[in-house]
Amino acid sequence: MARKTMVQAINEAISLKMQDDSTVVVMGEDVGVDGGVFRATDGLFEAFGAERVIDMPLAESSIMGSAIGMAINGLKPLVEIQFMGFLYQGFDQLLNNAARWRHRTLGQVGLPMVVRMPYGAGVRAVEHHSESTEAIIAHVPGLKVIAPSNPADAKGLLISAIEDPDPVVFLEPKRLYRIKKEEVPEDLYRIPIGKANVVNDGTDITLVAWGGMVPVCLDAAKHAENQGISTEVLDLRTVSPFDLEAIIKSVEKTGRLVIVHEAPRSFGVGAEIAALVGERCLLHLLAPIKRVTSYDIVPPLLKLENYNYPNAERVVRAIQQTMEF
Amino acid sequence: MARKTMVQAINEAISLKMQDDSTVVVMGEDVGVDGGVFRATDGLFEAFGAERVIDMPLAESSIMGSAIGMAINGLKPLVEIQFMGFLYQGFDQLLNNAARWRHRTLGQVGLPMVVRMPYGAGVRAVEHHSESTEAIIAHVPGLKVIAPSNPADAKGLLISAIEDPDPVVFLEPKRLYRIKKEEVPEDLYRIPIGKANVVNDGTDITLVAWGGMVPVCLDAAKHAENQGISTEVLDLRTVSPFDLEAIIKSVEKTGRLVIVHEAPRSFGVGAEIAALVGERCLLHLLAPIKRVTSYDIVPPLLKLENYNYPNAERVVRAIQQTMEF
Amino acid sequence: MKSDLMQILNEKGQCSKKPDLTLDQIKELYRRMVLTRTWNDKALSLQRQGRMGTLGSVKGQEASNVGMAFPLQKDDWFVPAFREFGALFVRGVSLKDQFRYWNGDERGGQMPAGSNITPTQVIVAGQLPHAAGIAFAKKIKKEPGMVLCALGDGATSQGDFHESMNMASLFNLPVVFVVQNNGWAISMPVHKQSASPTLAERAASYNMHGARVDGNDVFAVYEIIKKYADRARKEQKPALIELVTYRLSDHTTADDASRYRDPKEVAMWQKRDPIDRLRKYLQESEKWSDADEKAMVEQISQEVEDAVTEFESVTPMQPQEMFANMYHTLPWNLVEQQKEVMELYNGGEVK
Amino acid sequence: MKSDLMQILNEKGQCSKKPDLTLDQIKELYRRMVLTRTWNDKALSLQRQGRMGTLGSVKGQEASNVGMAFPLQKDDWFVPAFREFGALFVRGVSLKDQFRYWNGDERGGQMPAGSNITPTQVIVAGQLPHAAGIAFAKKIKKEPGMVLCALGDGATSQGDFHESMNMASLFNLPVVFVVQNNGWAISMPVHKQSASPTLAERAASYNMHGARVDGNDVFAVYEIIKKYADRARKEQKPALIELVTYRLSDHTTADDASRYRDPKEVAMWQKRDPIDRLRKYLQESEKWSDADEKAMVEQISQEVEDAVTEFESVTPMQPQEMFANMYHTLPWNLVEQQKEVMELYNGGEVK
Ligand SMILES: Cc1ncc(C[n+]2csc(CCOP(=O)(O)OP(=O)(O)O)c2C)c(N)n1
Ligand SMILES: Cc1ncc(C[n+]2csc(CCOP(=O)(O)OP(=O)(O)O)c2C)c(N)n1
Ligand SMILES: [Mg+2]
Ligand SMILES: [Mg+2]
Repeated sequence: MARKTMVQAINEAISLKMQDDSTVVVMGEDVGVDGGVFRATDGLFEAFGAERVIDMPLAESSIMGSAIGMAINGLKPLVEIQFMGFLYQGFDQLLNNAARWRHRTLGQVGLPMVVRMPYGAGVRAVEHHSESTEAIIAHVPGLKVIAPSNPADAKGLLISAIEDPDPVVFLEPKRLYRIKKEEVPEDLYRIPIGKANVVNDGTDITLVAWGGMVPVCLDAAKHAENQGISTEVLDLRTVSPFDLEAIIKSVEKTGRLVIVHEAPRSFGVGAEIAALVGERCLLHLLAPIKRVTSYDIVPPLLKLENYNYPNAERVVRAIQQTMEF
Repeated sequence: MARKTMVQAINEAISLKMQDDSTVVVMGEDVGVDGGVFRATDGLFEAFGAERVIDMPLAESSIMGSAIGMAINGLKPLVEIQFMGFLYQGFDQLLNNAARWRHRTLGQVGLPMVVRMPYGAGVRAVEHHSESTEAIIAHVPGLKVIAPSNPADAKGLLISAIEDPDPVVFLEPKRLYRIKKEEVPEDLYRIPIGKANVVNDGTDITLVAWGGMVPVCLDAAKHAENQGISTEVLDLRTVSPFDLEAIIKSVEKTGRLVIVHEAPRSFGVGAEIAALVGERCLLHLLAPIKRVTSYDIVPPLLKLENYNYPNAERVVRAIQQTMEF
Repeated sequence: MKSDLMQILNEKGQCSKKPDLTLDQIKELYRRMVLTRTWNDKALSLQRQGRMGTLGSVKGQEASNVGMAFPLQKDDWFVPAFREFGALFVRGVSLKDQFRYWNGDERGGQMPAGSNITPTQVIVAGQLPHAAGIAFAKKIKKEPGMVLCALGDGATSQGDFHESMNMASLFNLPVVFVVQNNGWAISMPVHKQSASPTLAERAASYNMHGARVDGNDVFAVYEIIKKYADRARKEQKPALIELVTYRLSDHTTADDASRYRDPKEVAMWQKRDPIDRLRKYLQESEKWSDADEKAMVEQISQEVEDAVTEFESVTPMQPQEMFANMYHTLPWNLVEQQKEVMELYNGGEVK
Repeated sequence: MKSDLMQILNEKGQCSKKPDLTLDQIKELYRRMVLTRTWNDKALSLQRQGRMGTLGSVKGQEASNVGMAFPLQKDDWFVPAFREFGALFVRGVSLKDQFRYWNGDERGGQMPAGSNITPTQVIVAGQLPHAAGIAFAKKIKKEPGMVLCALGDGATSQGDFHESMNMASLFNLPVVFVVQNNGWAISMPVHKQSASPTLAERAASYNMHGARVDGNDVFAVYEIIKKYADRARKEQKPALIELVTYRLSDHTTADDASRYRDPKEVAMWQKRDPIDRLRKYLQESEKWSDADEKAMVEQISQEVEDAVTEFESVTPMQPQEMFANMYHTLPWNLVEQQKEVMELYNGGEVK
């Protein structure tokens, strides 16, 4: 085991899968010679050559669409979209074609493709570099959405995603790309899609989060525990289909739920979680479900961005309000 | 007052606004000479000429993008997207530009544009002709989403949308386009955006719907009333920002809520409504909030489509289950 | 028609050169074209009777449809849009399945196993990047064969057209893009659709070969597709072919073309009918008799009628089949929903 | 450089013909170019000190930047991408505001009232349809003037490029698309980006005029833009202009170009520096003295330093300003959220 950043873990996952399965090809803008603007594909061009690590022209729709074509014809494309803000140039192909191919062919042809992209805040750049629009993708039947929260999960989940027979959108919280190194097993291991992970045990209240918000919740949980509130933190890992069973199990225990996400609140993923828990655990709820999220605005540029994204302080406040209800 | 179908009412709204305001221009595929594939723009080309009723090349991204340019430079473009399934070719421009222009220019330049499109089931056509993805648009800060449920509302809401200083997505339930004629006032009148309409008074349970599902709910309400269940039906009219106050008012009265939508359930608009009501009316709820929706699948072609969309039977079933909770 | 249009078989049924086809092949082309029209007419008539969903007719485009698919080989892929049933039939799709598909039964949209045909693509130009990707995979896997991608004139306006052309050329992909320029994209005539006077000349700006042929002349269509398909297979080079043809019918059964186009234009194109001219050629040059004609027409009519009977007697889909192919393994939400549907409609009818 | 490249001022500072500019105008061009580079260098140095956000440098593109904006008139619009600060300064944007913008203060992104400049567009090629639409509105409203739309070589691969070109030509819109072909789109050299050997020749397939000039020669840039801007104003005709220039720096401060390009290429282009050659021209043909140079450089440095001081002393934005311009009238959810932010951060600092 070596200590690795999340980007390094991702790089390792890709590299191992490319060695393991010759049908895996990497494609996207600047993924080849440059190794990706975040270096997630560093060294792969040298190791696997230009036919398996493809520097594509600057055109997201045809990147997505040609990946579909490759998957139709037996490859497993691993697409990098440079930032989630640029996904929407290629969204029509994702929504109207990638998501529907298995259905359209009546199960004859599934598309084992993965679309990776950094999402959320974390670089001090201009507009469109901090987006978190997983709710939009999650609403598309036929897709899966994953968002890891630490290096070891990123590796295991990415390997599972590449091996998954259906299209997976893999959201990488760029704020965690290099924030710290953690132990990452060396081998080719999988973390199951659709299963949540209890990252902090607790009995008074449940926090549900994924990707970049998990550390914020862990931080908030510490503060809450200092105040005597035993806080369970559930890392969803998979945003769609999310692990409803694990959420219900925890809420049945705690009776209280706060959902934390980096995306705007309205019509976000938190709403679906709240709606289902409300539907299925109404009588267990000791307080209304709260959502701590970004606001319903364009993600601010760097000067104001920290006022927009959930932080431990806001999560603790929501925990307190829920406890006091 | 004359009796009109919804398409005729829409046509009248556009025509009146074009007479009233010379900056209104209509643009889209087949909207000119042909009068639109549903005839919503019938006669406008003859009345207002090729410079105000523009037959655009088959390219949704530049239709949306050039409408933005027109709005920047003082026009009020009224874009027709032929079917909601084809919106996503132009979605990047809607999400990354139209929705953000006022914000990006710090309030200097708002975009008074409307993007109309037929949505939902109702034509016996191939794939991509029955989509209902309002949740995706509603999640985009900076946009508004409207879906009328009858001819008179369609006219009044469309006039309000055209006059609105911000970009509005106007969803027309194609299943109601010609289903019946109703009284439509002749003049240029407005129905306010963001306000719901109680279309059936009741005290036992609240149904919330919009667009094509309102008649289904009215039908279900009749059945329920025959069974002695007094059912309030709220027609949202505006999907985003929706009239939370009206929903809460009704739920505080009835204590029970069923949300009905034509879109797939998961991560749909119903989730946001349920989440907010759960958050703000928890103690008023006598039963869990139910959602009656399409399933999380690709809209089926005509043979199976009626099994997918909510019908009165399914709504009545949900009403009963809620009453019996 | 523009003089720069390659033509072999003219409207009078005369050939400027001997086509590079055996008599049997020519008869087969003819049979396929008549079959396509017969199927098409039948589908339209079923639609009028409420026995078929909304449908786009290929009438007038039979030479383009059949001629483009004829030169394809086993390893080749065919990537259609939605107005190519004639080509699908050549590639082995059954008449019955196309009836089912257009009547809203998903099962009819499934292409025969191993046929290397992608499903009907309704998103205009959406199929172009798929074709490029399939060709890319061929190249990466060093597979033989090429990819033929069909599109309409309207599709050339879409961003996906541009991106795919650029990509195909940059990576030298074995893909041939074939535009059926039928003059119209619903109500938009091609001169209002495309700023380039011909569509074929778009090829130059991608450093690609382009060609423009009479799309109602099946010999010309066959020859040009064969030439560029061979080139793609051998040299891994893409190309853009424009087939100049005409949509004789409305855009679909939901359309009324009399609102936007001059009947004189339609009449003019009727004289250029692809089937009539091939029949004349056969009659005049190949001793095709009235009896031959009659026998063939009867056989085809029977084939189509049989397909109708077959298609109308298939077991209806079960409601729960809506869910079956959303994922390899259904997630919990779909499992629940499928269960609900089975409870609701178990054997019964939806209201 | 390719021989088909229009050039007036060569790398040695010699002119092939007298530029159609007064001496004062030439000096102003020179001053603007030096100002652009000075601002640029300052911004990069602030970035290294953590006093500036991620930023793309225009170093090497000053002639293109300044030359494209110089011929614009009051009624004209300028629709930029993101690597045109030099042009923005010419059109009246303040040095201070650009500092603010790139340091993540939205207020700096607001263009001066009435300047007819659209905000920085980060979505590659996203601005092209806007430019077409602004030009369309001009045409509909019968307004004078034209629209100049800037883009990079990478942007030509996007669907929005194609769709906008087609549309501009079909409707005869008064818009000129100017590609700063700086050789690279992050790590992609233009020959891997575009299948057409030159970008200007793409114009032909849209039945549009195209031109290709030395983008490091401010006289050529000025002349070609002036010519096509005049034509657009008078004849309502679009055009596509390629300015062949070079990105001397990394793509942005977050990039490391040494990973993907040969330092020899950079060195070669350094010899073609647009500022050096104009200085040589001024010195040799227009009696520009060392003292003139020194005075100008000092004045510019002072101007830039003043802008830094000013930009660093503006009142910070208040958190609640995040909401202010989402809609003309804030809906209830934003009113609530704004209130929450005011409660949370009222005067205080975010943790
Ligand atoms: C992206 C998209 N936009 C709009 C439509 C609606 N539509 C269906 S066919 C068509 C015209 C297509 O014209 P063309 O490509 O020439 O093909 P043809 O119908 O003539 O075969 C349009 C606009 C669509 N299917 N997809
Ligand atoms: C739609 C989209 N995709 C990707 C990016 C990321 N990106 C920013 S600049 C750039 C390269 C642009 O190249 P070019 O158009 O030549 O402009 P230059 O940077 O050379 O000025 C890329 C890929 C983006 N901003 N927008
Ligand atoms: Mg056509
Ligand atoms: Mg560039």
